[in-house]
Amino acid sequence: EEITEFRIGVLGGENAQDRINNYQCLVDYTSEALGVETKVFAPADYNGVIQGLLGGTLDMAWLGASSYAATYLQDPNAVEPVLVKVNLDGSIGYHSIGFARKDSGVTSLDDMEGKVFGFGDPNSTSGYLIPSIEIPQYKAGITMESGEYFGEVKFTGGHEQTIVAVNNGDIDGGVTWADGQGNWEDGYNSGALRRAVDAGLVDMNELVQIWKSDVIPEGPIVLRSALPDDVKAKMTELMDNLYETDADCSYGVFAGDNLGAQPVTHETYISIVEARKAKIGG
Amino acid sequence: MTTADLTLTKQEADTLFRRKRLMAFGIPGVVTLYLAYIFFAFDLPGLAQRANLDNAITLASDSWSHKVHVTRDNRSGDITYAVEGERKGTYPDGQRPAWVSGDEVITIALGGEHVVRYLPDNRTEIEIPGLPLIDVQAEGRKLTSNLPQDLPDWISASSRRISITTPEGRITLTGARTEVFNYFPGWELFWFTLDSPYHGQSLGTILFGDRIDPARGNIPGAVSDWWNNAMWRHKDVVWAIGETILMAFLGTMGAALIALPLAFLAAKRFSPIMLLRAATRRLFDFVRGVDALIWTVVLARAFGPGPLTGALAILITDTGTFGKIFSEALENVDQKQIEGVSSTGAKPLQRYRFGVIPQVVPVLLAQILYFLESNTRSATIIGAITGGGIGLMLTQAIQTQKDWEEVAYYIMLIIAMVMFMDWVSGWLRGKMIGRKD
Amino acid sequence: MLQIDRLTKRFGDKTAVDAATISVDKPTMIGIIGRSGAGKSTLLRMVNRLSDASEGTITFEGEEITALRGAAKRHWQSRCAMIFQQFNLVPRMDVVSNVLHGTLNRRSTLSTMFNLYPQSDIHKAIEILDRLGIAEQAPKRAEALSGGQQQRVAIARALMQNPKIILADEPIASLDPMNAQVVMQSLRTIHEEDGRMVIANLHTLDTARRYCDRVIGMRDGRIVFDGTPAQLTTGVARDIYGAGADFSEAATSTEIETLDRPGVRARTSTPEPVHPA
Amino acid sequence: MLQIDRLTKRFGDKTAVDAATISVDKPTMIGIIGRSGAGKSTLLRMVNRLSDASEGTITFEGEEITALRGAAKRHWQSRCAMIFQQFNLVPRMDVVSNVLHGTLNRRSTLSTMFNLYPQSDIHKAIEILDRLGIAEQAPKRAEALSGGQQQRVAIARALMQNPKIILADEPIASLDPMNAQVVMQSLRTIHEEDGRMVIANLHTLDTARRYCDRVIGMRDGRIVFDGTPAQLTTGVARDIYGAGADFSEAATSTEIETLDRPGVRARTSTPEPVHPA
Amino acid sequence: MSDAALGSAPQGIDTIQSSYMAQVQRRRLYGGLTLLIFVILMASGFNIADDRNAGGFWDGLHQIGDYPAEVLTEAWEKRADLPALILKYVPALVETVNIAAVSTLIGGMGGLVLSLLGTRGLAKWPRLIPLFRRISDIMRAVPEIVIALMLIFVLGGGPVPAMIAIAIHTAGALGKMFSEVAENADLKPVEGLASTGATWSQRMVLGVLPQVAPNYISYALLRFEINIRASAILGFVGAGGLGYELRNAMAWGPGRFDEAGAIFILLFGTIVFFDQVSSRYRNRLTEGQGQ
Ligand SMILES: Nc1ncnc2c1ncn2[C@@H]1O[C@H](COP(=O)(O)OP(=O)(O)OP(=O)(O)O)[C@@H](O)[C@H]1O
Ligand SMILES: Nc1ncnc2c1ncn2[C@@H]1O[C@H](COP(=O)(O)OP(=O)(O)OP(=O)(O)O)[C@@H](O)[C@H]1O
Ligand SMILES: [Mg+2]
Ligand SMILES: [Mg+2]
Repeated sequence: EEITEFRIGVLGGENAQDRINNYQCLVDYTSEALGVETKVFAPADYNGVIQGLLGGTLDMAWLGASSYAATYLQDPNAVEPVLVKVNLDGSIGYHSIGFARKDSGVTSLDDMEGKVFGFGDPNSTSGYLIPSIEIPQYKAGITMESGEYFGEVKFTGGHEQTIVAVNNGDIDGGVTWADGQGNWEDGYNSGALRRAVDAGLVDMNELVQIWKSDVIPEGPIVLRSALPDDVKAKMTELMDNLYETDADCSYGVFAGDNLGAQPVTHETYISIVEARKAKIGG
Repeated sequence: MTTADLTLTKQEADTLFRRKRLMAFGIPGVVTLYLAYIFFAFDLPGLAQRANLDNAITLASDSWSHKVHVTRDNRSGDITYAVEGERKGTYPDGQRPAWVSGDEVITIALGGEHVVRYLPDNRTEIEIPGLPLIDVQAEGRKLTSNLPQDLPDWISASSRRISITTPEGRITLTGARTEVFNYFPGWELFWFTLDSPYHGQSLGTILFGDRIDPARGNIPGAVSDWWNNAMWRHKDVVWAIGETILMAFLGTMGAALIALPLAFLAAKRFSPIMLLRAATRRLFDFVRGVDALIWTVVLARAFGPGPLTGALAILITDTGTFGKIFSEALENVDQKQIEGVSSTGAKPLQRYRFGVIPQVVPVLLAQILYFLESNTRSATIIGAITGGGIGLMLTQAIQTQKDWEEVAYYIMLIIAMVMFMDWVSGWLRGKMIGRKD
Repeated sequence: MLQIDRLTKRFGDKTAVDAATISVDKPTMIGIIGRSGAGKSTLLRMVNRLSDASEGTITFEGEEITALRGAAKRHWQSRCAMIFQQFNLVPRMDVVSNVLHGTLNRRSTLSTMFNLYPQSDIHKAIEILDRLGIAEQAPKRAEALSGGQQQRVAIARALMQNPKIILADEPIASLDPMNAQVVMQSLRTIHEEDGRMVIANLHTLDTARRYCDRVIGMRDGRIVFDGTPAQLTTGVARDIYGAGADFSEAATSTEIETLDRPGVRARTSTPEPVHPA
Repeated sequence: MLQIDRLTKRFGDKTAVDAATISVDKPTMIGIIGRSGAGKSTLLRMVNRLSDASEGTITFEGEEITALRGAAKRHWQSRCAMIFQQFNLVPRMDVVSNVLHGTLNRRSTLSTMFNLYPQSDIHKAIEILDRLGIAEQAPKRAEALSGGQQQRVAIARALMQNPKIILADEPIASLDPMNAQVVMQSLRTIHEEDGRMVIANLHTLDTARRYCDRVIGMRDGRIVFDGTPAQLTTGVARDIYGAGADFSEAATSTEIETLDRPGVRARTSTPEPVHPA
Repeated sequence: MSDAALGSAPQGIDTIQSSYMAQVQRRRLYGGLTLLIFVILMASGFNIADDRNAGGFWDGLHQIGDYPAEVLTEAWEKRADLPALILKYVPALVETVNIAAVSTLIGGMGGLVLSLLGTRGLAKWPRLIPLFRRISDIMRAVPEIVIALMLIFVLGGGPVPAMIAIAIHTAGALGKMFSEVAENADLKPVEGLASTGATWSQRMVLGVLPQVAPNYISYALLRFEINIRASAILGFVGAGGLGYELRNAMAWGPGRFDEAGAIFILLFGTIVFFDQVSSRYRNRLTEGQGQ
């Protein structure tokens, strides 16, 4: 079986066009390695990539853990995880961070009772899945149903939208992702908050952290299972060595400082899959 | 008329006017009530409170200006200069903006007597007219400064972070880094990024001057650098607009081609079989009712993201719409012409060709061209869902809220694109309908 | 050559044409008169096979026309041209194309779909137009022509069919007297020079008298008169039109001499109000 | 009381009214005659201030009408009612409302929008309609009325304005002779009983002669005659109409005796064709 | 007799024949070229779109049914819950319909004003006609999504940004359609009112509106139909209502496909319902009027 082109999907929501630009170097490497034309697609949301992988119109993507779980639950044989990004400190995890405006007087989840709480994308691990499971464990009586503990629970659509909505006061508190390294006032070393700070969008003096999740495993780089074995092998090797070959490219592709990728298997995500299954069904 | 009759007529007129008044007050009354209900249902009072005027101002001012970041990494001491703080806008090594000077002490003149100095050992001095010299020392995560207790609201300070916003620029300090943003009007790097040899060259020099880059001719070089501009991504933008128009064009024309024969099946005049007619009509109603939004979602699974999916979504919905419009037009054709052609012994297809088509073509063309323009707008939105075209670029740029000048640029392009398509469709309409057969 | 035998047409309860019998043995110019609703149009439409007869037969040179189906029926239509009161041209197409529609029955569907006609046909069409005095209008759209010119285009289309019979359903009812005269004259000339049979529905007595060799009167679907113009006295006309003693022949006239065209005078003495721009 | 002084109106190159000077010192019934395009309508429209004069002045009781702007102009219009050839009613509204439009100048937009006319006005409107003999039509839509009735509604609207002057621009040109007579009679009665000035454009000599105290003749924008009906001889009329020796007064007549309404006859002799459905 | 204009000698028949033949050839050439260009545009357009799409047209064709099948199967399995789910999303539906209704109302009023000010013969300030026409052109040209997204940034999410965005577009679109109707309005009643000293607004309300109202309402209903779709689609990109719920339900994937199914049904039903109702009313409004 031959392939005529190789299609990479980029998770939406984070200025996909920029990301497509950042992926240009990867496109060149891939074309060279596989000898076929390589294209990058950036659907408008996470679900777009998931549908692409399921429908066989995308060959590779870097998913979030929950998005991987969603794909797996819809078709266990659609994709296989191959690699995971390694952070600067060697870890392969990050955190979901709950935050609010300082002047709202909210300092912890206790103050959020009756207030408006915002998730990001329903397929996001840190923006929905993990907090929706862990926040109710914070104390008895918290549920994620609108109108029970929180006055209202909304989906803003993505990490950026959550940050802006909290900053604007549209919602009283929300969750987003951060690596949990570095300082709060910088918006941590990497993550959505850091990007917002860098963009001059928010002033961390005006925000407070109200909650932080356990460590969440980074999402896997997945390949479509139906791909020929040699293609899978070549791509795995290419991604594995990207940091060594071209650190700048690796920065762009993995959206920040990193130490490249390491192999990963489905076992790493079993708990997430179970969590998603319990939470959403499937 | 007798007096009694007249009185009666007067009474009738009074009643008439009472009824008319009731109507005149009733309709606006119902509308007002409805709007009042909406006022609360949409929570307008709350909205007025939440509305963020600052955002509007940021939006407005940022859309015609850009900022240059001067960043000191407090751990390494490295200083970077970057337009919009982006990697691709970073000044190459050894270059920096003209308003920065000094080696040991980096002096940043923001203009209007506002000066920031990066001193060695992570110290920073800020001079702002009307305030005493501000002195900040960064150590680990902590900041020590000589700022007084009560601060104007344009300065926000804590022991970990200080942020100063003035009309001349913005300064933020944290333990890890110190950053100055200097604002300038205009869209910087619109033509060439800093790494292009053509950056800062005048048009005259590029067109007529000596070869700037020895490896390439000036004009092809400049065009290629502009086309590949990483900041403004003209290539992607042009492709995106092309994709959007393509979606509209393919969708509209494809729908028209499919709908025309089906419309004959749905028109009472041309389709004697009632069942077939009803089935075709229900089909039209169904594909129209499902709506482009849902079609986009359904098709995205089968065809993946991209312009084809969007085009097909438009095609399917408009097949329904066109089918309905076309079959109505077919039912209204003038029988005389058909009869005239039939009376010569013309075959059925010839009857359609000469008796029907010349009559309906103007109506159909006008509709198709009208939809071409309106579908350009739909394609912008559908692109934002299915992942293609200028619509996606716009939504992404707005949602990440980084560069409002990019947003402004896309908006201008979209409006220009729609108006262009409006003009094209009007022009074609004039050309084709003004022409015979 | 043409036999119409007990031809009947019913629309529901209504009998539009009631057992009409006509026999014509040589090419003649026949006028059918009768008031509105008498069944004149229906009769002509059955002869052209635009509508089917309920009962009775039409026979032409031994062939039973009423029995024809499909291609044979269309072939008959091509030999039996029809001219309508409202011209029934394709207004958006040019004059020559309209005339060329007269050849549709002879040409293959495919070539006509793309408007491809042989050059000889095109030249012939223009010659016919010239014969009718409107060759200069050839490239114009039909809708750009005056009523009289349009009717002549319709006649040209009919001639293009090279028919044995020309049926004309009130060909001059939409025309002013000047144009009416030109059109009737053309039909007469065609009849005389080409020897074609012409059957024309006419709503005015004097036109029928002046141009026709034979006049048929219809009333309520039945043929109530069939004879020469000379036999058509005012008394007979009164019967045909079912009019009382107040019937005046002038009321049905379209002759120029007797008609003071009201529209024209009304127009000059009743100008459209002029609105400021 | 009304002075028109060298009043001129130009449309581009064309001078529609050329230095017209008229002086009226007491309420009179004036007829203006002249052939189509003579400038009659334009003159009246300037007096009502529907269009602006290019030059010259109109003065009424010492006030310069041509200089009025905005509300003052609208107030003048309310004192100087106008009746049009095509009635210019609001066809979809009922008759009483149309009559009440005569009070618009006195009422605010908002109150008229909500139909808040005072009851006294409504009753007054009915009385006026009664005076004109059409009170029964009060609740009907204006478009449902015959032409003559519509014109009387227009007169009622004019009376509702309680104007000093009534201008009538060919008020009977669209009417049949019977209705024309009723309408002219009404105008005459209003003039006589209420003492209002009436200026009417008329396109027929005999009407002007019969109903007016004074006749003004216009030709090519200029006033070429101004005198009593008696002074208006056939020779003078020929000059006004610029007609040759073949000019016959009857050609301009609308009197019942001489006019055989052509439209009616034309309709019966040219029936609509019946098309099969 | 000859119809040739006086003074110009009648053309010979040969000249007419050859000039007509030349015209026929030219027309065939242009017709052929137009057709060729169209075919090329369609074919190459399709190829480009196919090429730039992740999945190919021919590969994907047989998969069209996959997604709806998954959704419908699950919805069918859980059909017992369906009525409850539909009920659950009725408030979102009401919001979507409300957005469409309010924006049609407000946009209609805007369009009314724009059309009266931008129509020759009616305009209060005839010199400003081009200005008002430009304004309505621009309002019409801006896609709703542009305004909606910017307003979401300033006002926060919810129905109001969508409502304003759709209202602006509606005002522009109706402004154009309304003024086409108003252009054909009979000016006689307006002049009649002017002669009584009526103000501009009185002339418009009493003289023009009664004439154009049936057509205006008919166009407004058509717009309402379009706006329901627009409001659903804007919800999908962040402006509340049924679109927002649909996007989430779809994102959940299997397990919540019954919700997606319920929303599909609701949306489809609503669109078809208003479509039928409005087309019935529109026919009734415009019937009996001349074309
Ligand atoms: N398609 C039809 N369906 C029902 N009735 C029809 C149809 N065509 C004609 N008729 C009726 O048949 C009768 C004869 O109509 P026809 O048109 O033949 O009369 P005509 O003599 O041509 O009158 P006119 O002078 O009005 O054209 C009329 O009463 C007409 O209403
Ligand atoms: N708005 C206008 N623009 C240009 N020319 C006009 C305008 N109104 C009137 N005219 C011209 O001015 C001249 C006088 O017109 P006016 O309508 O006053 O004539 P009239 O005597 O009322 O004729 P009629 O009997 O036709 O009503 C005519 O030649 C007319 O064409
Ligand atoms: Mg007939
Ligand atoms: Mg006039």
